Amino acid sequence: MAIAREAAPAGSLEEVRAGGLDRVDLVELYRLMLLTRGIEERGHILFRQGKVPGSFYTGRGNEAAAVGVGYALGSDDVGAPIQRDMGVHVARGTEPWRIFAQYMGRADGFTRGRDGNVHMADLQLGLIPMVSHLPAMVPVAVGCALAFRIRGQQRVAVGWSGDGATSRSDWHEALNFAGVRRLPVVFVVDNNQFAYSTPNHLEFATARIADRAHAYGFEGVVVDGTDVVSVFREAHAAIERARGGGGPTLLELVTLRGEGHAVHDDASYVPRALHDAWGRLDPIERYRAWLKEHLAGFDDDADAQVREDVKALLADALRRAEASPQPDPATLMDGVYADPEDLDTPHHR
Amino acid sequence: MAIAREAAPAGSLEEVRAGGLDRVDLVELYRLMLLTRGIEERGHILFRQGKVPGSFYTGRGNEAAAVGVGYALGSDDVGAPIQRDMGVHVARGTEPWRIFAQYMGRADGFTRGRDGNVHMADLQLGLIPMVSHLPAMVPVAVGCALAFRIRGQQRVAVGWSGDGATSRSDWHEALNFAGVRRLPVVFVVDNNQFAYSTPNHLEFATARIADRAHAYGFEGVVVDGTDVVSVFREAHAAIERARGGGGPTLLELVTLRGEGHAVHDDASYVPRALHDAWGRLDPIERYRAWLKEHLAGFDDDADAQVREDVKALLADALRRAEASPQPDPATLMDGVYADPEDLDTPHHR
Amino acid sequence: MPQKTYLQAISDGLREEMRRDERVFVIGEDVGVYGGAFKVTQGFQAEFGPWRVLDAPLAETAIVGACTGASLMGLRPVAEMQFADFISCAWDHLVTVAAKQHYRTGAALPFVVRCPSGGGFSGGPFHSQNPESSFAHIPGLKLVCPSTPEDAKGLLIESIRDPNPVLYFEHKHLYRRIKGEVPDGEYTTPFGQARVHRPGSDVTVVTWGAMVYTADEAATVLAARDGTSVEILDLRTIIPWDRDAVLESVAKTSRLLVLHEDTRTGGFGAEIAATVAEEAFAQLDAPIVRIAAPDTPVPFSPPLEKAFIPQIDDVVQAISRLAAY
Amino acid sequence: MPQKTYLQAISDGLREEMRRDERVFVIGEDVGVYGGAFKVTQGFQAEFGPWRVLDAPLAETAIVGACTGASLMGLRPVAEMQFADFISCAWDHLVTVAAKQHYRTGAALPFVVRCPSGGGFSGGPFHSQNPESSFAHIPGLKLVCPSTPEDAKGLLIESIRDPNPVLYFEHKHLYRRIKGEVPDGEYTTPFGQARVHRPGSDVTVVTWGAMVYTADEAATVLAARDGTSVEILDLRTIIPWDRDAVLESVAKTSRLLVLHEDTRTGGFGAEIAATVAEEAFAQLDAPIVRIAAPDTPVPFSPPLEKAFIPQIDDVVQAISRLAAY
Ligand SMILES: Cc1ncc(C[n+]2csc(CCOP(=O)(O)OP(=O)(O)O)c2C)c(N)n1
Ligand SMILES: Cc1ncc(C[n+]2csc(CCOP(=O)(O)OP(=O)(O)O)c2C)c(N)n1
Ligand SMILES: [Mg+2]
Ligand SMILES: [Mg+2]
Repeated sequence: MAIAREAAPAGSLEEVRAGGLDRVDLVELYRLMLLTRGIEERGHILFRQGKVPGSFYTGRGNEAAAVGVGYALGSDDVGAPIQRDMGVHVARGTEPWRIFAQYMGRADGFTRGRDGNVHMADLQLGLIPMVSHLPAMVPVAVGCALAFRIRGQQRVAVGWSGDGATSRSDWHEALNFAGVRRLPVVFVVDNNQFAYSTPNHLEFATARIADRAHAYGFEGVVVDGTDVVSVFREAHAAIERARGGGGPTLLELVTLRGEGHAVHDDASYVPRALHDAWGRLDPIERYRAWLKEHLAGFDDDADAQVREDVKALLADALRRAEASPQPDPATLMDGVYADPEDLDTPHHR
Repeated sequence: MAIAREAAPAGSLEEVRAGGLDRVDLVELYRLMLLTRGIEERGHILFRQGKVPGSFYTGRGNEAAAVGVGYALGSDDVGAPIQRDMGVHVARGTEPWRIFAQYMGRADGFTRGRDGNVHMADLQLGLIPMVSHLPAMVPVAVGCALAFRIRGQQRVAVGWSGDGATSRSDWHEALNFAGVRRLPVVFVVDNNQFAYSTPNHLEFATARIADRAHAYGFEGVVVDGTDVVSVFREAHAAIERARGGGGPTLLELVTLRGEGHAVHDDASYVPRALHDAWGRLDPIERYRAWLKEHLAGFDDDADAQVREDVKALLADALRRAEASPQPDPATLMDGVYADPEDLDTPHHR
Repeated sequence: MPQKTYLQAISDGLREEMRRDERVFVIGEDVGVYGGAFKVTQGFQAEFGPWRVLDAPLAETAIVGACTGASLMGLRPVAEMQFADFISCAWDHLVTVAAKQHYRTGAALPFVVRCPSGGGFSGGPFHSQNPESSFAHIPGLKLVCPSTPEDAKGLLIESIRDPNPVLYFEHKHLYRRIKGEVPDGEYTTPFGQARVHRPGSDVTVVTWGAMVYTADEAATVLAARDGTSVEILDLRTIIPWDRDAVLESVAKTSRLLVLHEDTRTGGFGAEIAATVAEEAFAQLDAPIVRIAAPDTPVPFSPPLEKAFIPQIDDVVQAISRLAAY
Repeated sequence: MPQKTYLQAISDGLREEMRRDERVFVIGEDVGVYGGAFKVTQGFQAEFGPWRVLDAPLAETAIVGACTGASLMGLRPVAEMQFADFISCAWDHLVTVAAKQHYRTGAALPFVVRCPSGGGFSGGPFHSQNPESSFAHIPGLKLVCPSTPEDAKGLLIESIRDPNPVLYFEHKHLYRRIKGEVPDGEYTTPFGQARVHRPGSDVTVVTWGAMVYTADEAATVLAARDGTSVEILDLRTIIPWDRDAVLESVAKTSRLLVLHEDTRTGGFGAEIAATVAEEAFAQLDAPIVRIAAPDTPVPFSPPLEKAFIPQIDDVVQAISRLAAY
């Protein structure tokens, strides 16, 4: 028995425009996706160069899903993105050079070398840094939404998790509480069909994860996560419904994880046919084709221009990041506890 | 949108017999319910006499729900009942005098004074003692079912929780895992409409808890928990389906908690009208009336006879329990760790 | 000053802070209409409304996770665990998310979790525990264990204003048994400053929570019996803890007894003893003695529970031996 | 005897025990087709089938709860945490259900949770932790921390056969770095017996896990530098721990250094120091010194992580000071 709604694919340009995306937005979405992939590709090179300590993870294949939701957030909204959601950080305006500094464990990374990878966020942009334990930030997103509700603010929180993470305790407690109190929160599941090596059918027994929304008293929507335009449309609708007092929505964004779980994983457990089928759905290729077909004037030159800009931006970001110093071991003990001045921020007032 | 199936009420005698309950069973169910209530009523008297340390809880109103499921268990099946499920212990054949000894913290209680109340079980009867933390025993029941599946045994585990406890993490992880692996386990929710003072609508946002079964890939059934015959029928069907490889079922047994959360709670937060409406559905009164109407020969005399027997049994049990010694403080440190001989039990071989 | 119970002091401190600062809100199981299992928030929902005194589902991670999120958005949540024991259900969130957040990311999380703790009334293994030692090993959390009504109020207000996650352990056995003078109105009791509960010169006893009273009665027995002069330090906060006060007192007495209600192995008493063994080795005239519960779950039945929780007699004997060493 | 890596020894011990006893099964995230994040169970599913090498959902309480239930029904589960850090997600189940079950009810729970632990390779705050100290405070659990390949195998087999819940902490940084002789076939290494890793007479170092090698290198430096003779005790199991061996060694050397990789405050080192301060006070000629990580989360960036994890130099200096006291 299916319960969740299946979202329609991207429609005509008119429909898309009516949904709130004008020409500038449409090109910007493209640029953000390129930037997202570019950051991760260059991060991977840095890793192979031995400049990134530990391991390295990317969100390849999830660019449309992440950028689409990130772009739908209002300026005062907040979100807690996860390991495949570099696109959320990028869509929100996170400075790429600081992401590279983060990867390399430098002093200018968002965690100043104290944490690595995408365990980071620019708090000033309303993003909340993730922890490893999944999906521990979903209850936090609900707490943000609770604060908005208590204060009567017209703000929305978005909490992300992977398909595997939906099996865990925190996810249930958070969705249940949000449903009971109809809090202004949107739950996004990046369903890339695997949790490390574990396929969907060993994680959950419903047809779709979005079917579970019903168990919490709200609507679930299944969206093709490789289609940035429909991701934006559904995310925008869910966020605005939450803002208007309509309570939570569960968005399941379906993709295929484009690479191994991390750099050391060749993902040989992913059936070849599955891999090939989804390979044809690369979200960037797909969107480029859509733009060329639908957006008058978006020709090869226009495309090349966007790519050049992104390339230049990244080259500059890399230079700046490489100049960032290593963290000073003398600072090791600082900041385990917050000081009263730490409350003197826009958020805390 | 409702998803769960609503079970039909108790039907005619013929239907009931076809469902596996003969005359002896029908009277036995009555006796077990009386015994259950009798144990808790006498426990309460012991408490007021100052003989029960700590606090005191009863399952008043849940007798049919507990006895009905307990009676449906096969002899090799196992279960992890909770705070309102004295009837499960009784239906399984737990000796009443040891329950009184347990209440009083005596050496012959099932936990030998180390734990109190209904935090107990006779392991020899296939029951697993609960902890306070709710619903911590549900993952344990799933683990039992996993063992049966691994060993290819035709056994079933039953895991209980309250309505409130379904909000918690453990419940979700357990049901999800059981659904994915289609384990031979039945989940029973004693929905007595309150979790301490918290009403259903502040615990969950679906129409029925049983609706949540769908989120785990199996069937949910809503049963009138004051109707012992339909509880038995549904429990029996679910248990046998699980035994046959049909996977889990979620049974929601609806009652109203007949007393406060514990002795100190006057439950003044329960709306009077609700209380009165359900007061008319006392499961024992209800079943007595049903028996008198449907079971030829079950007249006032037969009824009185059963009551007398129960009374005598309880009087004897009380005497025996009062003679049980206090635990010896010199044993305080014993048994924090199991010895190898502790594995020399039927279960562990 | 008015005399108040320990419970009343907590309730008053919380209510006053909610009146002063509308960012403060309460969340927990049955804290609303019911006023909480111990009635600390009785009448609060009527005064502050259902969104500032919020009945949560039975879900400790949802509750504490909500505190993290709401505190990040500028509110000052005060969560109630129905019993301290149930904080085990929010362990992961507290140690993984809350405790490490500021160090990693610079985000301050000003919230409080109230934890009714401790035994002595046959609560059994799951309604009697003192979980502070487990959390003391986790950098990033602050731990408060008041023993007097005055401190209970002052430390609660300080906890609410602190920019960090604070676990506030209120000992259930003191709720209605202990009365004391409590100043009216606003005041705070600073973290990390032990209170000299009883000055003395022969033996130092370091303790907190309900054991302060056990130590005090033991000291009274000893003073009367043979004039042994016992100095009792009430730590008041476990993280941060007042090393200086302990070291100073040990410098004076040269003899240290550490006393706590929780079990012995890996209890916070070990940290105190280890610190003194390292930093005041030369001043010690006797072995450092720990009195704590034995390493078992908290038993239910009165004879067992009495044998489990450190009793006045146990402390009297230990101090005597120490004084005579 | 064949030389094997620490990782291979664990894998062999587990495989052999699964062959010997069909009640033993493995459950965890990605342990099946993938063979586990560290490949300890590589090839197991092919040999033992999908129900004895079971890929679980991403749900640590479901995993450990399943161990409790299955062990109660007569099986011998061995769970794998993908990283030891994630055991925080099963904390409540372990401390509330598993640890207390036998004491309360007499039910034995023979299961093992394997926990790949420890830092040293920029795993960051959530892939580097050593959680043994937190569990050491919980009566009812046994805690194993092997440092050599031989012990890794023998202690794993002993863990599987033990009738209690055992947390088996395998240090990731030793996996492929440490090789040693490992007997073929069946043998067990008993719990509660420390191993003299290096005999000596001037200073006792008590440690476990990866720090055994740090201590050893420090001892080598000192032996060469000024002939200081360091005795290194590898505890091997934390609960139960070998008090007698520690007290005996201290009786000989009169100087004790406790060393662990985990953070200092409330770490198990405190328990060891406190015990010695109580029981061997008269034998000590110097303060008891603890070397441990500082009280912060485990930092990611190499310069910070190096400053965080105790280094050979830190140990050399501490021993020198102690020897000279
Ligand atoms: C509580 C917890 N257990 C285990 C892990 C180890 N782990 C890291 S990522 C991962 C798979 C996550 O799968 P999913 O949620 O689908 O996200 P994806 O990586 O596929 O985007 C696992 C098991 C973890 N991070 N947290
Ligand atoms: C994890 C946890 N949190 C809090 C409690 C305290 N508590 C005991 S019973 C109860 C209400 C339980 O409600 P429900 O699950 O509906 O069972 P009922 O008592 O109504 O049968 C609460 C909150 C608990 N036992 N466990
Ligand atoms: Mg995934
Ligand atoms: Mg209920």
